[in-house]
Parts: sequence; C-alpha cells; structure tokens
Amino acid sequence: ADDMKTVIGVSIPSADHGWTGGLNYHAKVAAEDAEKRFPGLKVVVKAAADEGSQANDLEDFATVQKVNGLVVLPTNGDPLTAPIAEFKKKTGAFITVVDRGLTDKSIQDLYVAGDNPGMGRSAAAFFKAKLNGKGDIVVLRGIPTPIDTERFDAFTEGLKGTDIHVLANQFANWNRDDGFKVMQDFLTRFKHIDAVWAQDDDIAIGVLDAIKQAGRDKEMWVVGGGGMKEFIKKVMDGDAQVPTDVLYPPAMIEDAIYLTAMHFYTQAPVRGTYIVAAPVVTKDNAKEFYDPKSLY
Amino acid sequence: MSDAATTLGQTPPRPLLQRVDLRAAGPFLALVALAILGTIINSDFLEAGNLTNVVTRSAFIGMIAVGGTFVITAGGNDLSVGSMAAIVSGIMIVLMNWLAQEIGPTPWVVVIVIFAGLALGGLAGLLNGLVITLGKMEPFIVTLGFMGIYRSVLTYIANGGTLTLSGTMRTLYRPVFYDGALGIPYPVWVLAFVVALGAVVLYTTRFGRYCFAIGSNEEVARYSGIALNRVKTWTYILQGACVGVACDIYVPRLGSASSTSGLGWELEAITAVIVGGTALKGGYGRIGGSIVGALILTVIGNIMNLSSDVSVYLNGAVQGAIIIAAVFLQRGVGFKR
Amino acid sequence: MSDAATTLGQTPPRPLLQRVDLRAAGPFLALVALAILGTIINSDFLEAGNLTNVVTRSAFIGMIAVGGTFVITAGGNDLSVGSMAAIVSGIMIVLMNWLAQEIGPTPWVVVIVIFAGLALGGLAGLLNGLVITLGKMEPFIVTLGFMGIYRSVLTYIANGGTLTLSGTMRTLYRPVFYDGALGIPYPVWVLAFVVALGAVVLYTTRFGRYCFAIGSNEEVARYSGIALNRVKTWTYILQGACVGVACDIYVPRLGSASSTSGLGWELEAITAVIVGGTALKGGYGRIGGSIVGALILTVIGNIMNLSSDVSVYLNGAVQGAIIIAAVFLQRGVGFKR
Amino acid sequence: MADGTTGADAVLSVRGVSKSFGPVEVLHDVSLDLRAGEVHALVGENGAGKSTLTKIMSGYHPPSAGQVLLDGQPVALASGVDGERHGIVLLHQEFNLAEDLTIEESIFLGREWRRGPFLDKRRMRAHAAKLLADLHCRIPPTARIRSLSVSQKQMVEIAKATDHRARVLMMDEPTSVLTQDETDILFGLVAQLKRNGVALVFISHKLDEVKRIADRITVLRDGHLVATRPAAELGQDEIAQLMVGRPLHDLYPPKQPPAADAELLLTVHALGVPGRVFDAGFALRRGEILGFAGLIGAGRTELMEAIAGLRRREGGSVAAGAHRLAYLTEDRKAKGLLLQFPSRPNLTLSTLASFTRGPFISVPAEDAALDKAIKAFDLRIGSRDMQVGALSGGNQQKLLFAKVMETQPDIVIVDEPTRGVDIGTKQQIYHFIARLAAAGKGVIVVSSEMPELIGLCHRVLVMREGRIAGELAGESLNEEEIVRYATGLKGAA
Ligand SMILES: Nc1ncnc2c1ncn2[C@@H]1O[C@H](COP(=O)(O)OP(=O)(O)OP(=O)(O)O)[C@@H](O)[C@H]1O
Ligand SMILES: Nc1ncnc2c1ncn2[C@@H]1O[C@H](COP(=O)(O)OP(=O)(O)OP(=O)(O)O)[C@@H](O)[C@H]1O
Ligand SMILES: [Mg+2]
Ligand SMILES: [Mg+2]
Repeated sequence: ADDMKTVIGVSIPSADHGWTGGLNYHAKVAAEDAEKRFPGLKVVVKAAADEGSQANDLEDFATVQKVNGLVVLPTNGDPLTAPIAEFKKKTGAFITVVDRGLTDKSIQDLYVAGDNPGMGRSAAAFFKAKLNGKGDIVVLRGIPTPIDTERFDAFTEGLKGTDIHVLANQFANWNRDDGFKVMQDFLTRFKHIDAVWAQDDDIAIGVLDAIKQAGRDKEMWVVGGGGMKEFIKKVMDGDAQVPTDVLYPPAMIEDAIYLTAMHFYTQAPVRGTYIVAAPVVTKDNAKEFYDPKSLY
Repeated sequence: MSDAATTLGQTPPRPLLQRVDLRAAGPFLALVALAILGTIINSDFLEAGNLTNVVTRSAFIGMIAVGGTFVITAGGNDLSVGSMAAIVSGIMIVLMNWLAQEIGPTPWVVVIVIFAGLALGGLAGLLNGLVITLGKMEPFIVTLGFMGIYRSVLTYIANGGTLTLSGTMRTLYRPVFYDGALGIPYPVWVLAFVVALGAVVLYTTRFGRYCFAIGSNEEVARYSGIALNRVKTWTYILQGACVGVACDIYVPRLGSASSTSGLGWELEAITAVIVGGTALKGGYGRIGGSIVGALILTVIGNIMNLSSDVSVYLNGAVQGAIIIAAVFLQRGVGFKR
Repeated sequence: MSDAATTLGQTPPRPLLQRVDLRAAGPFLALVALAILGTIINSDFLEAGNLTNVVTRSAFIGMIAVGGTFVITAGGNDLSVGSMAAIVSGIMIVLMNWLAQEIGPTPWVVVIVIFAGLALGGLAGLLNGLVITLGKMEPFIVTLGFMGIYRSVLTYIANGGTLTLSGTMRTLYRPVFYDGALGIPYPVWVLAFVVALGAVVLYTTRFGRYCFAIGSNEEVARYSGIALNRVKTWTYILQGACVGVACDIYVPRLGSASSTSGLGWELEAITAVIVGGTALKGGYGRIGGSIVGALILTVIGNIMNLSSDVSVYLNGAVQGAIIIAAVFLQRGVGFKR
Repeated sequence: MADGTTGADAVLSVRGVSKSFGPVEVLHDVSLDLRAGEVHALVGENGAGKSTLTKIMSGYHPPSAGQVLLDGQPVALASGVDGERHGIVLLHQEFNLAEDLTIEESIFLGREWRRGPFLDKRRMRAHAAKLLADLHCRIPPTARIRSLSVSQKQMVEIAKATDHRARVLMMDEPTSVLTQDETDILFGLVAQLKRNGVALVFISHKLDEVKRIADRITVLRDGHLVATRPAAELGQDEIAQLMVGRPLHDLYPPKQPPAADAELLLTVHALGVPGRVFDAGFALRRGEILGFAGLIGAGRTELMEAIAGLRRREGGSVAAGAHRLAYLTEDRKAKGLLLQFPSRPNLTLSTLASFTRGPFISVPAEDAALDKAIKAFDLRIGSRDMQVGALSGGNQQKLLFAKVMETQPDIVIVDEPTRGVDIGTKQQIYHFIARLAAAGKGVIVVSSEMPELIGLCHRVLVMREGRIAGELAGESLNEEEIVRYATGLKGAA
C-alpha cells in the first residue's frame, strides 16, 4: 500500500572512531537502500555524540519526525533505557535495539545483539591456544566505557588459570594515534612481549607501526578486532604478525534496519533476539569476510 | 538626565542605554531568527511538544551557563563543569542506592539526594576556587586539571562501567524530570528559578557588582578593598552549585552516570555564555543572554533533527556555521562602529 | 627597577628582570622535575629511544603551540587547530593519491604535497583570521564554529570512514616521519626549525613586537598606527601554517586521516602554550615555554604508560593533578608575592 | 635638609620617611606635618617623589624607613583601604576606575549602600547624581567610565574622593586634566572642605594654582624635602627655582607667526563626528602653532581624532596632501603607552619600520633613539628595564611626547601635551614646539591651560558644543575672550 507512510528513525553514535565510522556508513547505505526497496518508507538517520544528545534525538523522533519504528544503537545501554522507554510510551513505535542491551529488556521488540563479552572471550581463547597457555602480553583498550570494560573483563576471565601474563593494560581510545603512542611506551618498558591484544583494528594499526619502528616485528603478533578490511586481508594473506581478527561488524546496523522495515512490510513475525555472528577470522575463512569495497 | 548641554557645555552623551540594550537584545534576535528558520524548514518546529522539548533540553546547559556567567564575568573560566556533572551524578546515584537500602526507598531519599547534589556541586566548586585563588594559578589550567580528575575519579568509582539507579529509586525520582506543573515540566520551572535567582544575585547584590568590577579591572577592585579571593571563590562555588542543580534533574532523566556523562558540557556552557553576550575577558555579563545562548545551541541541534536534507556527516559543519552566523547577526545589531 | 603595578604603579616593588627570567625558567624547571619523577618511576625513562619517542611525539602539538603562541600573545585564540589538522591531512592524502595516479608515484609528489599541506593550513588560518577581524567577532566563537566545520567536512569527504594513503605513496612518504639525520628523527629537526623560526619572528621582528603590543593593549596599538586587522590575521595564518607543517609529518606516521585525527589537539595546544608561561589574556608570550609545555604534556602521558602503579581508570586524574602541580611549581618559582 | 614639621596640632605626619623601590631610594628622610583646615601644596619636578610620598601617607605603600603618625600616634596603614578607614583619602594621579563600570558603580565601589541584601541602586544613583551636580558635571550616573573623556573621569574621581568625609584628603594633580572652569569648581569645594577642618594636600605643576590655594608649600627635589614655607613667603619664580635648582627664564619662546601666504599644510572642511562635532573647518599653515581651546566635552579631542583617522567621521573633508600627520593622545594610559613594557619598545612603537634592519628590529638603533629622547626631554626613567607603568606621571607624559615626535611629522597635533609635566620640562617642550614650527612644520595644540595657549600659539580656535565658536589672534588673544567664546557669551552657538 503506497498511501501508507512508514518512518523509521535510526539513532546511532556519531562517527568518533573507525568502528562507529563504519556504523554510520552502513546505516546510511542501508537507509537509502531500504527506502528504494520498500515504497513509502522513509528512514531518518541521526548520529549523537553522547547519551544526552541521543536522548534528545529520540525526543525529536517522537515529536517532529513522528516515526513508527525505531532502530537504536545506544551509546550506552543503561542511561538510554529510560529515554527509550519514554519514547515507547509516547509513540508506541516498534523498537529495535542493536548491540548494547538495555537494563529493561521488555521495552524492545527486537534485539540485534552484538556480543561484547563474547568478543573478549573469543580473543582470550585464541591467545590461549596460540601461546600454548604461556607468555607475556600487553593489552590496549578503548575508551573507559562499559563496552570496553565488558570486553576487557571477559578477556581476563578467559585467561584465568593459564600462564599468560597481562604485563600491562592501557587505554588507547580506539584511535590509531594513541595506539601508536601507547605501544611505543610499552615497547620501551617491556623488553619481551609475545603478543598484543589491541581489541580494535584502529588501535592495532598504530600498534603495528610502533612495532615496525622499533624493529621488533619478529618478536610478537597482534590481535585487533572489528573486522576492518585491511586486517581481514592481512589474515587472508597469512601475515605472521596478524594471525587473526575478531569480527564485530558494524554492518549489523544494516540487518537491524532491514529487519525493522520487514516488520512493517511483510507478514513475517519479526521479534525476539537476532544474534549477529561474531566469529574469529582465520586464514582459512578470511575470504568469506573480505569485502574490498567495504568502507571499514 | 541625558539631554542637552548645560553649565559646563557637556554635549549630550551618545544614547548609551540604547547601545547597551542592543547588545543585550542581540542574542534574542538571533534566537528569533533561528526560530523562523526552524519553522520554515519544518512547521512542526512550533508545536508545543517540540518547544517544550527544546526548553527542557536546554535546562542543563542553561543552568550551568548561569553559573558560568558569574565565573566569566569575574574574569575566570571553568572547564571542569562537564566532568563535575559526571562525578556529582555518580555520587548522587551511589548515595541514593545506599540510602534506599539503609532507610528504605522513600521519597525522603530523593529529597536528601537532591540537596546532596547541590552541596556536592558547591563543594567541587569550592575546591576549584580555592586552588585557583590560593595557588594564584590560571583558572584555565586548574579547571582543566580538575576536568581530568573529576571524570577519572568517576570512572574509577564506576569501575569503568555505568552507575545505575536501582529500580525503585528510579521510579520515585523519575517524575522530577518527566513530570511537571501547570503543563510545564519541572526542569523548566527549575531553570526559570535558577535564572531568576542568578539575575537577582548578579544585578542587585554587592557580590554581583564585585564580579563585574573584578572582571573589569582586578587592581582597581583590590584597591577598593574588595576581597578578591573570596569573591572569585564564590563565583566557582556558585558555578558548582548550578552544576549540582543541573545534576538534580539530569540524574532522573537517564538514571545513570558513566564516564561519558556530561562530556563536552564545558564547551557548550562557555559557548552559551559568550553567544549570550558576556565578554570572555570579563567585566560584562548577561544572565538572560546566557540562557538565550543555551537555547540557541539547543535549537540549532533541534533544527538539524527537523530537517533531513543534510548529510549526517555535515551536521557539525552546519552547526558551526549557524553559531558563527548567529553571533555575527547579533554583533551586527549591537556594535555598529 | 621594579614590578610595576600594572594599573597604578602602587604595588610594592619586585625586581623585574629577575621575575621575567624566573617566569621564563619556570616551565623548564617543571619539566626537569617531571623528568626526575619519570626516572624514579622507571629508569627506562632516560633511554635514548624513549627520549627520542617523547620529543618526536611532542612535535605535532609543539609546532601547533608555536603558532598558538602568536595568536594568544596577540590576544586571540584558536580552537579550530585540531579539526584543521584533520582536514588538512585528509586533503593531503586525497591529493597525494590523486597525483600518484596522474603523474605517477614519484618523490616529487611528496614534495608537492608537503608544500600543499603548508599552504592549506595557511589558507584555513587566513579564513579564520578574516572572519574574526572583518566580522569583528570573538575569536572563541569563530574558531569554535570552524572547529565544527573543518572536522565535519573531513568526515564528509571520508564518508565517515578513514582516508588512507595508497601503498606506494605510503612507502615513499614514510621516511619523513620515521627516518632522520645525524641520529635525530626528521620530525625533531622540523620541530627545532619551526621553534627557531617562531622565536626569531616573535622576538626580533616588527610583526612579533606588534603581537605583544596588540595583546597588551589594543587601543594603544591602534593609536600607534598598527594595522590591527592585518597583524591579527597574520597570527592566524601563522597558526594555520604551523598546523600545516604538523600535518606534513603527521600524515607519514600512520598514512591516514579520519574524523578522529587531531581530536582534542586544540585543548592540548592551548594548554602547552599556557603551561609554557604565555598569558592567556595576551601581551606576554614565550615560544620556548610553549615547546616545553608540549614536552611536559607528552612526558606526563609517557610516565603514565611507563608506570603500573595507578589504576588505568585514574590516568586522567593523575594527569590532571600533575598539570596543576607543574604549573604550581613554576608559578611558585616565578611569582612569589 | 629642611623638614616640614611644626610640632603642634598635626593631623597626619611623617617622620624620617624613606622609600626604596628595589635598590633605588626615591624618597630620603622626609618629615612633614599636615594640619586640619590647611591646604598643603607639594611641588617638585617630575619624579621628585610627590606621588610616592602621598601613597605612603595614605597607606598604599609602606615606608622603607620612618614613621607615619596619625594624631601624633604611630600608625601602620596596611593598605589604601585601611587608610580610608582612618579617614585618609588619596585622589590618585592615575585613574583608579574600572572601565566597564558605570559612574555610580565606581563611586560606590567597595562601600555600596544596601537595603536588606540588595543594592539600593536608586539611592546610590541619586547620590551620585548629586555629587556630580555639586561639581556642575552633568553626566548621567549610569554612563560607563569607558565612554568618558579624561577630564570627566577626573571629575568622577573627585566626586568619589570627596564623598568619603575624609579627615585628610590628598589630591595628586587633580587639575592636570581640568579646564579653568572645572578647576574653579574644585577650588570652591576645597575651600569648603577647609572650613570643615579637613587637612588637604594639593599637588600640581601649575604654580599659579598653587599660589592661589595653598597655605603652606613643600618643595621636593630628587626625593629630598628642600623647603616647607608658608605660601605667602614664596613667589612663583622662587618656587620654580627651588624645584629645578636653577632660575627659570622665558617659559615661552618668542612668537614667530608664519607669513600670511605660507603654504597650507592641512585643510579641514565641514568635518563632523556623529553626535560630537559638527561642521568644523579650519586651515593650518606651514610654521604655524594653532591652539584649540574649549571646555570639557567641547569636542576638541574628537575632532582631532577624526582628523587623524582614529575615529569615524561624517561628511566633510580633510586635506593634508602628502604631509605626515601625528597625533598625541590626551589619554596616555589607555591609548598612549603600553604600561607593562619598558620605555624602549614604547618609544619606537609607532615608528618601528625605521628601526628595522632587513626584517629584524635593531635594538641598538632603538637604544640610540632612547638615549636621544632621554636627553631631549629630560626623561628620568631610572633603569631601562623598568616598566613604563612605574614611571612618574610626568615622565610617562614626556615619553609619550617623545614617541610621537619619533614619527618626524610635518603636521603634529598634540592633545594636552604638558599634562602633569613639571615647569622646567614644560619650558623644554614649548621651545621644542616652537623649533618645530620654525622648521616649517605645522603644530596644533589642544590644551585646557589657557596661559599655555596664549603664550605659545599664533592663533587659537575656541570650540563649544562640537562647533568652532570663534578665532582669536594677536591682541584679542587673552583669557577673557577665550572664556567668552567657550561659554557661549560670544559667537555662534
Ligand atoms: N612602583 C614603582 N616602582 C619603581 N619605581 C617607582 C615606582 N613608583 C615610583 N617610582 C619611582 O619613584 C620616583 C618618584 O616617583 P613619583 O611618582 O613619586 O614622582 P612624582 O613626584 O609624583 O612625579 P610626577 O610629577 O611626574 O608625577 C620616580 O623615579 C619613579 O620612577
Ligand atoms: N555616550 C557618551 N556618554 C558620555 N560621554 C561620552 C559619550 N561619548 C563620548 N563621550 C565623551 O565626551 C567627551 C567629549 O569631549 P572631548 O574629549 O572631545 O572634548 P574636549 O574638548 O577634548 O574636552 P576634554 O578632552 O577636556 O574633555 C569625549 O571625550 C567622549 O569620550
Ligand atoms: Mg606624581
Ligand atoms: Mg580632550
């Protein structure tokens, strides 16, 4: 029915590092594509710098854009629970939550789940296997936020009972420059490092450059995270320094947008939890995940 | 009083009052222009619901900007307000959860915590003020330092995660942000009260006058027997108290605090104050202007959301351009040379 | 032979020369104290490799702070430098990739792009300067606006992602950051050159003298026949050019630019300038101090990474506290009252 | 050395007071008594220590040695505010006003009247208006200090100082920026205070004023008290000789008016400044010294600033050909000198281009210029590194004069050129101006000192309410005629 006008609001964090940059890109692409595919559909994408402005965007979705469906990737799950509940109360719209869980799960109609602790666990499992349960590693973390803490805690938990020592961990703000600086200092401080968990591909890029500069490429390998195409390529090519990457695709927002649109345009029941696969990329399966055209 | 020449042949002073009025009116005109722009882009802009949202949303920055007006008028600066908001909110939440356990989740807990927020803010301000005045240091540096300290301590308390209000307290406290009286949300009432109080203090008390004097010329103020350190410290305490009140209505909105709470508020608050016509170098301050400045910033964000013509990536560019244009507009009106 | 009371000539005397010297020496002493602290915490601090890293790392903020010293000395302020670095880097990368395709990946492309970086920075500075002087607007507001504009435009160009140098260009350009002469990395040479040039311009030329005069008292400068707008605009052009040079060595480091490039550099640069002893309100500027300020900031970060005693969550707090302490130390030395 | 003590019934005294700034002692062992109901004049060359002495007596400076006695008892005044609490009020030589405040705010700063917790603005405003009215000064109390001329600022300072109900009131060159009329008003006020038993100190370089008002006169030279005598015993020449240490002849150089057909250097036609100056026209010839007289706010400063291109003008034209024009501002603190900087950069600021070698400033060349200026204008700057703000008022003025002369102008406009300058240096400046004119330059002198205009100028224009009301030269150039035009008794209004 083309007289029916459906508006889906998409609220995501603004592009303040590589991963969110990819997220913004995929949201934009999916929005345009979905509008083409579903006649009468309008998708409005808004990016917010912090939880406060994301709450503002939700209010505006309700008041002025009058959306029927909401796809939200909360900057932070806890504080956005209340504004999303408020939004639901006001509009009765269909709500899809992506990646970061709300405190009150009853608000959401659909949950497209990324798995932050899972990311830490997979990485830990990989380290355990590759190092044979013994070695010295350093960890570079993101920004002090709940997501980062969940990943880090799961990672340390996963290493419990092994002889793998985390020599130090430090924030590198999901940022190449900081990855470079922190790694430089770790290299000064530790004369022997077996491996690095950089948690994020942006950080890993800086880390690799720092290692190269110090001429210690042979000594250690690096695990990033996210699924940036350069990294998948390196894994695919069998780069000894980059044995793996833990996938955490920002493209999950696309699935969320399509699923939400389908709720309005098809009879299929779209509800419940939809888990985005977050597999470990290895030399063998890398081809499946490599998309040279991807922006991230 | 201001007319024609007399005994000593003083020529009439240029319409001084008029000039001052224009300077004060500038921000209002810019706000009106923005409102017209908003209405053109999307007529929903003028809907009561939207306007209420906009004003409610301006409450946090608005209140902080009231405090900032004192600090800046007196020649200081406070970069720590955003982090201060984070730590005050965090401690309020911890306190509330603890009290709810100790004495049960009663409305009294809410009342106690509201006052605690005010006190905590004031205390943090006092700390800023004392270090600045007793240490004889540049406010920029001191408050920059505390900006790092406050946020970091919150992250530590929250263990890198989020501090969240327990369910019942959440329900009890929630209305403070979401409900209202006479059809006007409480945050707007609180904002109005803070603005009125701020205006009274700045314009009609000795303390307010001393802020102007110190900001204009510290030496003169000293030679007039004004206790510089005390007055300056009080501006920071006021600033802190305003942050505390902002937290009182911020906490029930999101019910939680994390290391990203209040991020960037310092820049927004200073921008609101300056857009409102207060002189960055001190000596001239406008409470009303600061609020209008906060509204202008919110309206810009709101307009960005009302239109879908601009690529999300260019949001920042459009906002930047509008801020410059708004200030240019008001300067054009106020300061003809 | 006295400190003169700025306004009234009434405060008790203080040996002027001595004070100025101490004021200039303060930041150096703070740096030395930090270095001692660093060595105590981890003796690796004094390793040649680490010291080289620290100085190289300070190059970006250091150069930008040199430009900032001019702007701030002349009573202005530039909040746009971080975003400017992002957009200049971005355009340099796009240009380099394009040229590599058009005329082939030769070293000439690197040379062209290096000059393009300088020119782009200067141009952005010119834009800042013209809007500020011709629009008669508060530099804070104008550069805040451009801060949003520049970064946003980069995000748009990069489509929200990252702009990356093509492989061959990366290899050609890489040595500019990673290699060196006489055992000293090129970035350090460039930094030294920029600092020396900055010091010569600020202390020994007419333009430099005018910066001090304008920052000290704009009216006096105007009545002395100084072309205020021209001089002020030039300070922003210089600031932009410094950002351009910083980009020239920033781009080869990681070979990419994204919306996070240069994030927060404005605050770091201003902090470096102020920690270095330049007066935030203008009229007194120290090039050497600004560099030392930049070094102090880097050393603080370095020390945090070299020690393991502090919870990572408290990093920010320790950094904040050290900045305050460093400034207190130098003020304590320089400004005994 | 002589001392100024009398023993009996002194309200405020100093005994053996010395003062050093760093290694330099600027006051040496001065003793002095101030008596109730008496005007005590302090005179001396620029930098003799007059201001420093009053600052010590009022608590702004602690003495390095010696004592301050109040009613015969030693007091240690902690600050100026402390002094005011004891009833000792100092009217500073330099303004002590914050530019952003209004007149009312300035007058009451630090001692505001309140009703409950609130400022009683209505009452304060009314009181401020009354104080101004007492001084025949009709500026609204809500006007900002920034918008006032220097003379108006001075009147505000006087209003503020006299409102303190002081026992001792010290006025440091209150009349240097006042015209004859305002000076008369001030003297009326002084007479009244005297009757009320206030002890007054009066500092001035205008010796006729000193003679007129003082009961006793103390002369300072190089920080030493040279003499304290009843005013009646001293003539002006004698005072001058005591001050300078040598007899003074020929204060004004002989007049050499230009030929009637001398080349026109500057022609101003129908010039206006919005709200301040209307339809001003005149011409200046080579070799001419043209004076401008008028009362406060007559618009002389605005007219000159408009001619110099420092102020927006409205209509009219200014034709100066290719001649270089320089303007010496009346407001040395706000517009003339960078107070935080030493003398050298101040001297060369407007002519820096001629002190550069290649792109660089030549410090030796600047130093040489400073040496020359020190000689030419008898500058006493102590150390060369001393900030200009610490110079004595007169020396600041001389430095400013030297700075403007550095531009080697063909046309020079000097606005209140001898403000606060001692009589010996005045003579030097007058002769300097005459030499300029003799060398074929054109000089415009704006001054509120009528003797100066009469003694120096070939021709004087009188301004009133923004218009040129009349022209005087030769025989008709005398005080009565000037006053007649200035007050509107004569000429077009
Ligand atoms: N704060 C200060 N620091 C250093 N020297 C000072 C200071 N104040 C005054 N002096 C010096 O003390 C001497 C006396 O200055 P003072 O201002 O008392 O002179 P004065 O008699 O008032 O001169 P004038 O007639 O020019 O006002 C001068 O040489 C002056 O440079
Ligand atoms: N809006 C205003 N309100 C009050 N005063 C003003 C205003 N605008 C200007 N004035 C001041 O009034 C003064 C008018 O006179 P001006 O100084 O030109 O006269 P003058 O003849 O040079 O006399 P003098 O310099 O002795 O005051 C100006 O200096 C100006 O600063
Ligand atoms: Mg004096
Ligand atoms: Mg005048």
